[in-house]
Amino acid sequence: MSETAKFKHPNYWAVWGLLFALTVVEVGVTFLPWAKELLIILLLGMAIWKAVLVALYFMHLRFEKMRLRIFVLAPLPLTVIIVVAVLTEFVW
Amino acid sequence: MATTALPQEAAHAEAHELPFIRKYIFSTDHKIIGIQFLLMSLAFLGIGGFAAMLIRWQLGFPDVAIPGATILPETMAPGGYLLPEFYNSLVTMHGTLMVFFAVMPLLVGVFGNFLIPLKIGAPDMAFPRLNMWSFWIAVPAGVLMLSGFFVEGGAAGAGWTSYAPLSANSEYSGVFLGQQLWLLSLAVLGLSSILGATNYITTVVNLRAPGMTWFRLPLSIWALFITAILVLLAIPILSGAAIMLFFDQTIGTHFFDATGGGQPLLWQHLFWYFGHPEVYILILPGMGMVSDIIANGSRKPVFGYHSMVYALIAIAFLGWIVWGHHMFQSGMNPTLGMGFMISTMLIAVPSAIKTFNWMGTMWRGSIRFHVPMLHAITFVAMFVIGGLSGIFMASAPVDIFIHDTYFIVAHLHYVLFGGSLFAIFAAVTYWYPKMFGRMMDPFWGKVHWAITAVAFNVTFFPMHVLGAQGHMRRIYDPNQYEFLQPLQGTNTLITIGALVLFGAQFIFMGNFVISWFKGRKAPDNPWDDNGVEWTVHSPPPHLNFAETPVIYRAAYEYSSPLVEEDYLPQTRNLGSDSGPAAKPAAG
Amino acid sequence: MRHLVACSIIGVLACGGGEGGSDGGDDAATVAPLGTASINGVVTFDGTPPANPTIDMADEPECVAKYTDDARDPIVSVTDGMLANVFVRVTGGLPAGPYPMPASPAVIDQDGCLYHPRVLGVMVGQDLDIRNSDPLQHNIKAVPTEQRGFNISQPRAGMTTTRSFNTPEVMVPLECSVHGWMNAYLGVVDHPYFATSGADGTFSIPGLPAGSYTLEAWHETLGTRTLEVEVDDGGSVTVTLVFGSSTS
Amino acid sequence: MAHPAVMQTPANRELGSGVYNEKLGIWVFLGSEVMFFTALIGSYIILRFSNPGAFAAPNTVLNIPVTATNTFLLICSSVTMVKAFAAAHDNDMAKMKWYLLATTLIGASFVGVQIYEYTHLIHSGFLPSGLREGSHFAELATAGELGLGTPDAGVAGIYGSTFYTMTGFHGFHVTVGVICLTYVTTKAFRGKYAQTDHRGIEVIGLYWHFVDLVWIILFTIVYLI
Amino acid sequence: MGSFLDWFLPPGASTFAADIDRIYYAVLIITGIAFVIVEAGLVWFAIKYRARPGRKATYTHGSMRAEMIWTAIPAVSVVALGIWSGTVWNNIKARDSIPEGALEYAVMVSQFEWMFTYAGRDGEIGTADDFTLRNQLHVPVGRAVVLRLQSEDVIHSLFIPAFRVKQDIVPGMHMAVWFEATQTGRFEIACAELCGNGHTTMGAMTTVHSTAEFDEWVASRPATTALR
Repeated sequence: MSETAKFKHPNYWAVWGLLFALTVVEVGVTFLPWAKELLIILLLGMAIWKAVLVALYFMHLRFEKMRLRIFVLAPLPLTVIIVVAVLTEFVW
Repeated sequence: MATTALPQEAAHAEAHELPFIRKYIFSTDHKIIGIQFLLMSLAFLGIGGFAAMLIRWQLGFPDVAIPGATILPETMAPGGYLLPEFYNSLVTMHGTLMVFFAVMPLLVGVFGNFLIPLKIGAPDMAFPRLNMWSFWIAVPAGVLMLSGFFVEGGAAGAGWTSYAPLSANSEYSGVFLGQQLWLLSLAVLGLSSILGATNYITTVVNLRAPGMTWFRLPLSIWALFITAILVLLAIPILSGAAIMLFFDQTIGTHFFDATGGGQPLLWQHLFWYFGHPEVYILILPGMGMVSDIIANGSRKPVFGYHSMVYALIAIAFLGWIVWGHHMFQSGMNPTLGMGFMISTMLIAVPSAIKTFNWMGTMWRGSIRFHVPMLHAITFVAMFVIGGLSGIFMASAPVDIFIHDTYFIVAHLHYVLFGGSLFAIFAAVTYWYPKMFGRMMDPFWGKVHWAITAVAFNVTFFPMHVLGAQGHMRRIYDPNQYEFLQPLQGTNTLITIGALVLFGAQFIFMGNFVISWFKGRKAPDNPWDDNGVEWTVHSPPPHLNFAETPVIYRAAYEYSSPLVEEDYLPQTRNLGSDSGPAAKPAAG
Repeated sequence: MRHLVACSIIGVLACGGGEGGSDGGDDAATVAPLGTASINGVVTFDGTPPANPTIDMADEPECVAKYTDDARDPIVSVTDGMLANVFVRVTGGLPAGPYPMPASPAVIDQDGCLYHPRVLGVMVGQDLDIRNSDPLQHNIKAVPTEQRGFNISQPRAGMTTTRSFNTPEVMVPLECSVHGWMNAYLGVVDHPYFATSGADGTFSIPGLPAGSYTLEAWHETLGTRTLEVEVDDGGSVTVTLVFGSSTS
Repeated sequence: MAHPAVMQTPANRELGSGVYNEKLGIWVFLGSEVMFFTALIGSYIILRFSNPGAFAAPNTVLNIPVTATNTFLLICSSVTMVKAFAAAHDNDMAKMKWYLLATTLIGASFVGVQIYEYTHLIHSGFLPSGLREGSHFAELATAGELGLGTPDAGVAGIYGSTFYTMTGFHGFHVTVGVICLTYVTTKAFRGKYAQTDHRGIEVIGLYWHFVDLVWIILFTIVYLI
Repeated sequence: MGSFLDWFLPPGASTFAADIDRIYYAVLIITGIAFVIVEAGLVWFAIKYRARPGRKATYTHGSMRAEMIWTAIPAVSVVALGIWSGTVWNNIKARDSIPEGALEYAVMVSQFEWMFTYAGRDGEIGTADDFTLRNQLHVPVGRAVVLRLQSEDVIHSLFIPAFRVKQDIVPGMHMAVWFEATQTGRFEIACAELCGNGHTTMGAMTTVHSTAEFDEWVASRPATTALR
């Protein structure tokens, strides 16, 4: 019997193409004379988008049971708590 | 769907004909590994305790040379008098050894390993070889830590919290190699703990026996499971911070060095973001195991099992949002302090629930005062004092006065010694028969308990008073301050108490060692316990269970009206029981 | 020895630097004096010496008690024209070593919350005895640049701690972190041909072989002086070094 | 893989999580990896906010074209990895082997490029402790061409510290991944995997994609912002 | 020698003492009650419910009502305590809590000395008539003073027990701590954060003068910078 869960494989090459395109755009925008804040938001947005793509399709979280997804995403709030809390030291 | 999740270990098949070295040294058997952790961490407990004795002597009898200490080199104690730098190293190493190499492995390493598979009805851990590694990585970590004493400049001397920049720049402390060894050791130990935690979590989630639903798990397993999650997520923060500090010392980075654009406070934030969950890593397993033992000793189901579980979870969660209460006076943003104060106060609630539920468990019970029970009751009594004294420093204004005084020292020892260590004594005496197949001597057990309980309070209760008088912690010679000179008598009393306390532990050690060889042979279920581990032989055979046990009921069915005797094992099938729940509740 | 053990335990970690101990010293100690010539000299100060600042010692009554009037920091200590605390050493013309090791260890004392002497020569590998004559804690911190320093404390009166250096370095500053004003300077030299001018400004460098040498004199605030000297066996020359507020 | 001696479990023992141990284990372990990188990346974010002047403008010190290539490499290795897994899943063992080999080689070349990048940076004076006195970058800094808050090389220390620590530990993770991949690949070529059992490939795959994911974040916040 | 059960704080000498001590004693009473209840309960249960032949333990899984009670009571009391403490905390430590016209001091801390720089006659820091004293802090009674703290090397902590003042001093950060002495006399200053070999020697002395006496004392000081 197979150990790994059964699911229909998505078109990985398409995901790869999207990742590639996003990278190109990311590098591209850094050369634009736009406001730093705007650039940062754009770049972070695209970075998170890429990260989510990798997690959902390459790590096929998209096809996992909900309980595993919850388990995997559990630590993420902790990563935010410390950074935000300490930032308050300097931001105000 | 998967039907076999058991360790695929060729070793297991022919375990009986394994050579000694594979069976007892590089063993993959969770029981052996648990015992290995037990022996290692008891050794470190002794070393840490000895360091404490030196510290106490300096404070109790500042003008008397330490007997026999003249054998120490002149870089430590010329003429038998400790040097301030060696005193700092002792303070640092006492804290570090006790927290990371004694209490933590005793609770997580020993009982996590020994109890989890046995109590959930699994033949072994999910990753037995990984399990072996987690022990054999911890050993070199300990060696690295101790080697600090033998290098030039001495062992780390910036306190177990190693606040930068004192810890980051050897020019300030005179300690260089020692400080780096300290950091390396913790990074290595961190890897060991993470491997262990991965193992525990996978095992508890995946390998529970049929019918062992989440809410049939004994509280000890609940506690160890939640602790494993804390270890898994907290330790990496320390590893990261330790590596950064190590680079600050070795390759000249500037993370915690204000002159290079770094932030000394960043170290404190990272350290305590790890450190507060760590505090709960050091107490939760104790709470869990004490719950088991109190229920057994009282012959009653645990009072409010579900709220006990939720309290554990609540404490574990709160542990992540209260770290700032260690930093009220550190110059941290005071507004941030407000938030931390409220969240800290809230911890009192789940702690209170647990305490009263323990009392509720004893209420209208039929209490058997076997040695583990005595230690367990003492645990509750002492933990309460530690918890209540915590409320003082949780209030930021009061903390202004008592922060970094002996009030804190008293508090943390009531939790770590009065709490964790009494829980450890209870657990060791309770599961000793299952570990070694022999009973520990009850008489000497009671003697050890009595002396320890009294000496402990003589040692640490007066520390509250020192703190209330403003006696700073980690000072080499309080008599430098006029306002502390009247407290010398109290300090001397504390030292005497500490010496007795230390001496009493030799009774325990003797009992431990002698019973191992000469103790009365232990029956399978000496305490009339319901747990799965008591259904197998003591000590359990390799792979624990002839065939997988099936669980029919909750963990604490003592004095159930369904049966004559006052206990009802989880695996016992009464005719009335519906067949085995096919699958455990989803993880 | 413990050090070596530790090194083997640690393996990867560099154990270099530090140890000092008495290594290097042992073999040198067996070497006989190279010669019988000697350089004697006197250091004078012309002009009016700058006033030495007073020390705010009020918080250390035990030390204040050792002074009749305000304690002053003897940066430039001149008694009737003679300048003390000048470190003189041979910098050129010496034959190759090994050189004899001074028989007795160099001694520096902490008394009245000041270092005595303030300026001291030590040969590489020679023991340096640091003594505490004050009934309070001193913290001795050597901050060299060429080698690893030390940072040790002496909580009790009468304590003596021995350290040594393994690399020539002129000068190694010595500080007390408890008493910020306490400063001393160690001239660490790889030969025994050095001296420090005393209160009367005199100094003497004996045991030299015949030859012509370069002398260098160092003062913590007044800079350095160099001069050429020639001596023959058994003979001795007397030199005069002049420091001053005007010249520099 | 499964040893007869431990097959004596009744069929009614089922996995609490629904996924097999190794897979659950690697996910749990990745949880701790997340926290580890939180310590490093979090410190970077905090230090950057507290000391904005210490960080050079993009494309002045760090070479974006080179690292963009590196990003591309890592994305490619990720897709070949997942294709290898899919191939194993669809019982196309030949394809699986070659995809694995490709992944290993691309991963190794990522490490190679990073080593090249490091040597180049260090050569021109960008060190973990700051900008080397008199080096190329130090001159640029004093000329005010690095966009530093102050044209003071020393202040740039924290920049080098965070850069080398973060990218260094990511590189370390990649290296470990490559080593594991080499092991898995050789196993694959020795025909040790089957459609019924290719956990090893899925497990190393999850780790590999995580490392890729971390780099995606690092590339953006370290190089581009 | 203080009695082993002397839980009272040393006499306070600043405006903070009253507020802080009030909370301290409140907590002492609350926790004292809880302490007695639990410990007495444990002993009582241990005796009353000890195993005796022919008695079986009562089979019960708990009581929702009881648990509600011992959840609610602690929750309410600690939250109340938290809010009360919060207001006091803000008066003492909030960044805008420093009163107008407080007398300024510049304090430079290093291993293992306190260098207090006084504003001098003109009451202004950074002017020619400033003077610096080692390990001696002189303040007027009944006037708010603010210490601007800076550390040269490691983290130290300014601790004046009688004033209920404690503030870590982190290198690279500018700390400020303020207080108002309520009585004249001499009060010790300690370093409360492990700062190295000489940590224990890092004591200093506060002398609180009457206003007139203080002005006189300041006027008598020559403008000097103490040697360090």
